[in-house]
Amino acid sequence: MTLNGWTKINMHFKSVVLTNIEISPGYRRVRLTAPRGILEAKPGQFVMLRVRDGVDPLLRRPFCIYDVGTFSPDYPDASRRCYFEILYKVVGKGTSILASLHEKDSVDVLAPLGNGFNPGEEGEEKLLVGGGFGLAPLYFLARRLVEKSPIKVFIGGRRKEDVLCVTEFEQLGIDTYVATDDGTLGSRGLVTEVLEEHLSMEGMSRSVFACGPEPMLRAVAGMCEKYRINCQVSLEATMACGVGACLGCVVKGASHSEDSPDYRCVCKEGPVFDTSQLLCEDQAEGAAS
Amino acid sequence: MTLNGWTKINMHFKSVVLTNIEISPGYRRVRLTAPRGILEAKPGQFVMLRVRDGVDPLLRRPFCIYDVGTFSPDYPDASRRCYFEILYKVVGKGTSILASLHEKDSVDVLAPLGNGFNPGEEGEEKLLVGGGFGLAPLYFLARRLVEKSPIKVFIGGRRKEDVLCVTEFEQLGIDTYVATDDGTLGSRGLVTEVLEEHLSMEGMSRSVFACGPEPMLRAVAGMCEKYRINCQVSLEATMACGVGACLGCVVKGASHSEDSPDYRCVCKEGPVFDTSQLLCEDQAEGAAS
Amino acid sequence: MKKPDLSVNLAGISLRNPIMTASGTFGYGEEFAGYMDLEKIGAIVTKGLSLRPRAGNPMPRIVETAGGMLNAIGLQNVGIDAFIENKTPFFRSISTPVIVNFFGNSVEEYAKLAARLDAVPEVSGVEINISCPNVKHGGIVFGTDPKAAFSVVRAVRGATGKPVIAKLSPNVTDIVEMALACAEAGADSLSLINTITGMAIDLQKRRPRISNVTGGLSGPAVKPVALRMVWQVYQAVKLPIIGIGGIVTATDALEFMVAGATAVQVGTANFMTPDASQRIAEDMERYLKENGVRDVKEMIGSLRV
Amino acid sequence: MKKPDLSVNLAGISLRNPIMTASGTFGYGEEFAGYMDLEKIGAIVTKGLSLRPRAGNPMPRIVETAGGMLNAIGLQNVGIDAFIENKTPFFRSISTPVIVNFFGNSVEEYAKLAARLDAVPEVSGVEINISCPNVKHGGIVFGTDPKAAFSVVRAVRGATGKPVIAKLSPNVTDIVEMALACAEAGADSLSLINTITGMAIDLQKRRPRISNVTGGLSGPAVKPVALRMVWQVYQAVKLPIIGIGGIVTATDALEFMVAGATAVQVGTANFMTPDASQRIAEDMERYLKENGVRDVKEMIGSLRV
Ligand SMILES: Cc1cc2nc3c(=O)[nH]c(=O)nc-3n(C[C@H](O)[C@H](O)[C@H](O)COP(=O)(O)OP(=O)(O)OC[C@H]3O[C@@H](n4cnc5c(N)ncnc54)[C@H](O)[C@@H]3O)c2cc1C
Ligand SMILES: Cc1cc2nc3c(=O)[nH]c(=O)nc-3n(C[C@H](O)[C@H](O)[C@H](O)COP(=O)(O)OP(=O)(O)OC[C@H]3O[C@@H](n4cnc5c(N)ncnc54)[C@H](O)[C@@H]3O)c2cc1C
Ligand SMILES: Cc1cc2nc3c(=O)[nH]c(=O)nc-3n(C[C@H](O)[C@H](O)[C@H](O)COP(=O)(O)O)c2cc1C
Ligand SMILES: Cc1cc2nc3c(=O)[nH]c(=O)nc-3n(C[C@H](O)[C@H](O)[C@H](O)COP(=O)(O)O)c2cc1C
Ligand code: FES
Ligand code: FES
Repeated sequence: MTLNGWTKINMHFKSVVLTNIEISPGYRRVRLTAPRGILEAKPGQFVMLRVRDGVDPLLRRPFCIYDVGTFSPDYPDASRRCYFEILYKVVGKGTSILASLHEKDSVDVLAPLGNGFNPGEEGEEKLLVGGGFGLAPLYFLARRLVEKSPIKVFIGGRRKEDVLCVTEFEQLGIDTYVATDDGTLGSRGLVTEVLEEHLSMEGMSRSVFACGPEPMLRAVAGMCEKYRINCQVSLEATMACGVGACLGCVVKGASHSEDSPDYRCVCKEGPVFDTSQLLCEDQAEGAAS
Repeated sequence: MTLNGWTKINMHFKSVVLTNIEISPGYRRVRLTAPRGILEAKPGQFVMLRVRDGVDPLLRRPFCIYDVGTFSPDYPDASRRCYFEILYKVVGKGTSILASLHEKDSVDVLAPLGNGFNPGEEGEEKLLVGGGFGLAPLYFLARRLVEKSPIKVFIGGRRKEDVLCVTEFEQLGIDTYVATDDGTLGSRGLVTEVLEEHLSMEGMSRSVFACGPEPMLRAVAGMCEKYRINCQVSLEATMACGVGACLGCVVKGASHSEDSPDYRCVCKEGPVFDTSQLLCEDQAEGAAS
Repeated sequence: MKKPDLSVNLAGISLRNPIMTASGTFGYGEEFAGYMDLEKIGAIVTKGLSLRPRAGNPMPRIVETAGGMLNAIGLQNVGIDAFIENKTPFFRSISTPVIVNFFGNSVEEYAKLAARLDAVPEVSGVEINISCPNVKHGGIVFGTDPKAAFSVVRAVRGATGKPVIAKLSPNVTDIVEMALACAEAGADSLSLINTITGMAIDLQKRRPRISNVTGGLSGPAVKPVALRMVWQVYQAVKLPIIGIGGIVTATDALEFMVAGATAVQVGTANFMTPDASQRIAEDMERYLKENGVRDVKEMIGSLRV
Repeated sequence: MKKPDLSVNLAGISLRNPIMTASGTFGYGEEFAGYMDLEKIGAIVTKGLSLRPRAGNPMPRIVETAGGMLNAIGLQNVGIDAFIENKTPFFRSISTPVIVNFFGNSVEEYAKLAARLDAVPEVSGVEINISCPNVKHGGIVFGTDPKAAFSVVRAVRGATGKPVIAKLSPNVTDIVEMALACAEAGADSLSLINTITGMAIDLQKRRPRISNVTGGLSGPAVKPVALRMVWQVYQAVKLPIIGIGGIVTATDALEFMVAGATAVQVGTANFMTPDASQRIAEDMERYLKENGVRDVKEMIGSLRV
């Protein structure tokens, strides 16, 4: 474990798997040990995991922090230890290896990385919109805000298996609105349609926090612009370093143009951006949204 | 599992780990499931294991067969199944991964490969000389010959931890002679010195079977030449294909010269060779011995 | 959906599917017959052949590297006479076309070998290895100098009526220039890439890990370089291309076809698993079926940039 | 045993050990300060710098490949003015020498940049990137044509009194020819290799995986090629060499030194683990101690062939 002098929150540590369970077909949640500093992590921040030694896979894999906490190791007189959790979808090599890890197996972690959500004003209504593993940072955010602000969460997915964390949000006493493409859970259609219904109603001051697939984020951002509501999105991009050094993970900032480039690193300046900071393009290929 | 038509003994199968235990510091024995054909394997033949998916490590790793047998799976009414064992030293990436495998993990196997020992005449005295994991094929050989011929085994090692299988040979009722470089077990010195003592005595007709580090094999071969005793050695070479196609694993045959090359594939024409078939060089670099 | 059409025509050779085996990694085919069905792949390319038998390099000849391997076999082979006598009978027992990879130390040797092979009915085509980095004479020059490549291909072209494939070396500044030279000299097809020259060192001994000091890098590690070169050559040259380099899965193979290859060769993957080529052919068929592609030829050069 | 001497002199720059960081993989150093001790490595090489700020390529810019990665960042950088204003203050806070990697679109631009950097006291030396495969103008030509390389290095040499390192591209038929041209033009040191041009394809989309279509391959996959080129250049040129390409462990680093490198640069490994360079330096010291090597300089070019 390195907890170096430069700034307290740059942590690099070996972590041990505590639990690693399937929560829905294709989605899992892994709980990993961490040094105490993890408790300072902010919702929206992420970690980068090296899931095994060797060169395959070569690069770390980024995952949002889903939760942090403490636990008592099950040996006598043990003092409490810290953990964090990530919620992940098994999509390829790295996540398959992660899924195969057992209790006591270890991974190498950089955490916490990037900037989290700006929680905004207390009392204001917080609308959380997410799909798939995008629920991970939103759940963490909800845990932190639930005491101070009214929260509603809008969860989308293709089928009911892709709708995650409903029970968890309900346990926090948060109203959940669910939509699936095929209608197997909640209303049939896009979660943004449900959101729009809500936004179109007069109401208290509110802001939106979104994380999920790119088309969803685009739709949410567009809608928030229309209703003039502040919106923060958590983005994805292919990453190599995670610390703002390789410039592999950029998105176009609001003032970007060919002549006067304005690129922002998702890893360091994000992954959470206020949508007003970003350039909204009609058709962006690639990972930026 | 592929048990293809070309010839019955070319087997390619997925195998499941039954047990994987440390037998001496740095040495382990793994028992793996196999199709019935494995019972046809001859002492001195080897397998090539793909220890995990992906490209790291890229190539299969070769290991001699240490034993084969049958077992009853521990569920009701199961019919007997077959297994084979290898005895291995943890030296690098592939063997470390192999060492980390648990019961029920799987590996991909090509077996049995190459030619085994020629058992020679019944009744003749068989002198087995080995060091380190070189004992693996010798133990398998001893199991097959013990009913028919008198056997003596000479086991060498740097320290006592490197002396393997003594108990196993003794359980077969075989006389074992042990020598270690540091004298921590058996006599102090080289096992070839103990062998020479034996060879220099008048006795019945005998032949030698050796497997171990290259310098040991050279010494044994030289000694057998001197005493005009037939000697078979099991060689190692870096291998890629294991089936005689890549020509990566050759040794120089007896008639080799620059103008008239005589290379033999260790994987296909070996790994066991009669020393009379091989070119004896004063100083060979590389893997050939 | 109907069974997709996997057949391709490679400069006159009909392949039942685009999967070939790469020279030097598949012996003479028979070594793998016990592990797969040789009738399930498009073609077999045999170990590089020379006029006279060749000893090859001393051991060690191969070493594993990250995502790949180095080899310096040194083109050990039985020579044309033993080849015709001992290897061709097996070829008659299979229907899969056999393409013979060969090399010489001079233009004349190349031409002589091509002429000899022209007379062998079991041989469906020849692949000229102008690119092997392991041979001290000839090979390295022919493969990196467009003029030398031209003269070798031209001579071979004149010596045989069989389809002529020129196999290009990646160890050049400009692969397109080499491809154009071979095309102009009359090659029917281009295969690329051969291995990239590399080296490995045993730190403890402070010695090269292969006796020849340098060797040829192959395997998944080189795939990005191979794919780039196939794409470059596809844009510049009209001939059918055989994509080679690090192909392990049907996805890899199809990526090469999207980049412009008409067929592919599977090399190092044969060592990872001996039925690799058959598995790739089968997985390719499954991919096409699942994605509604009726004819594999639709994939060729379909990259959208 | 006494602490081994790890220091090397690189064309006038004293390094406490031979471990440098590779341009473009270590930002401006400060990005890694939270994860390692910057005082424990030999030198920092900063991200490629140009006269004016550069936007770089659209996303996606990177993709993982077997044992390596492709990048086409497109040399995004803040430009010399912002560099001097915003980055140099940090350099004053560390004692580790900083070497600035830079590039231009013309010989004049190279010379102008070199002259500007000559006046910056925080800069211990300059590394000329004549080899980046991502720039459409200039870069690719300078790095693959010995005459062009000569004129760039000569111009830079004339514009600065600081040590000049020429960084070579591996995308050439003959690396020695390039090295000789740079040496003759007055380079104090040669660094090699930059990335190998490669490509990756998304089969499902039938599109390149990086927006620039091709990108530069780096990481362990390229190590055998890099090692071979260092060895070739070491035999032909007297200048100190900086070995680069796939270095992940102290063993890798020492292998490059055995092949002829005076120092090494760690690139992609910084992404695998952010304290890679410090760890390599520490493990190197341990290796030398355990093997009774009193001075790391004894390793340089000690390959026995
Ligand atoms: C800031 C950030 C936070 C993330 N949080 C989560 C999370 O909380 N839970 C979760 O399940 N996933 C999350 N992801 C996505 C996750 O990183 C990828 O799913 C993972 O890296 C895929 O690795 P793999 O080896 O399994 O897949 P691969 O075999 O590498 O690829 C499979 C598929 O995933 C895509 N992919 C690969 N690497 C990345 C990457 N670095 N970023 C985005 N897509 C990639 C590939 O293009 C491909 O389509 C996050 C990504 C980012 C950038
Ligand atoms: C026919 C044959 C039978 C063998 N039988 C056994 C056996 O019964 N038990 C056993 O423990 N080992 C046996 N070996 C050796 C075994 O194959 C190697 O120890 C193993 O491949 C090392 O793999 P690794 O990834 O752990 O080591 P690596 O990380 O690859 O290398 C570690 C060290 O082992 C050497 N090495 C690597 N690959 C090979 C190889 N293919 N052949 C020889 N040396 C190699 C390397 O040069 C290096 O010094 C046998 C080898 C051959 C050729
Ligand atoms: C062990 C070995 C031997 C080879 N021998 C030859 C050969 O004789 N002639 C030839 O043209 N290419 C030869 N090659 C190159 C391969 O045919 C192929 O071009 C290269 O390995 C790249 O493909 P791959 O990455 O799929 O292995 C050889 C490759 C290997 C690994
Ligand atoms: C993301 C990335 C950006 C790079 N940017 C530069 C650069 O700006 N200038 C340069 O000379 N080399 C650049 N390189 C090349 C590296 O400095 C190095 O030469 C190459 O990556 C090989 O080393 P490695 O295998 O250790 O990464 C870059 C490499 C990577 C991976
Ligand atoms: S991942 Fe390297 S800059 Fe963001
Ligand atoms: S390992 Fe390929 S020929 Fe022996």
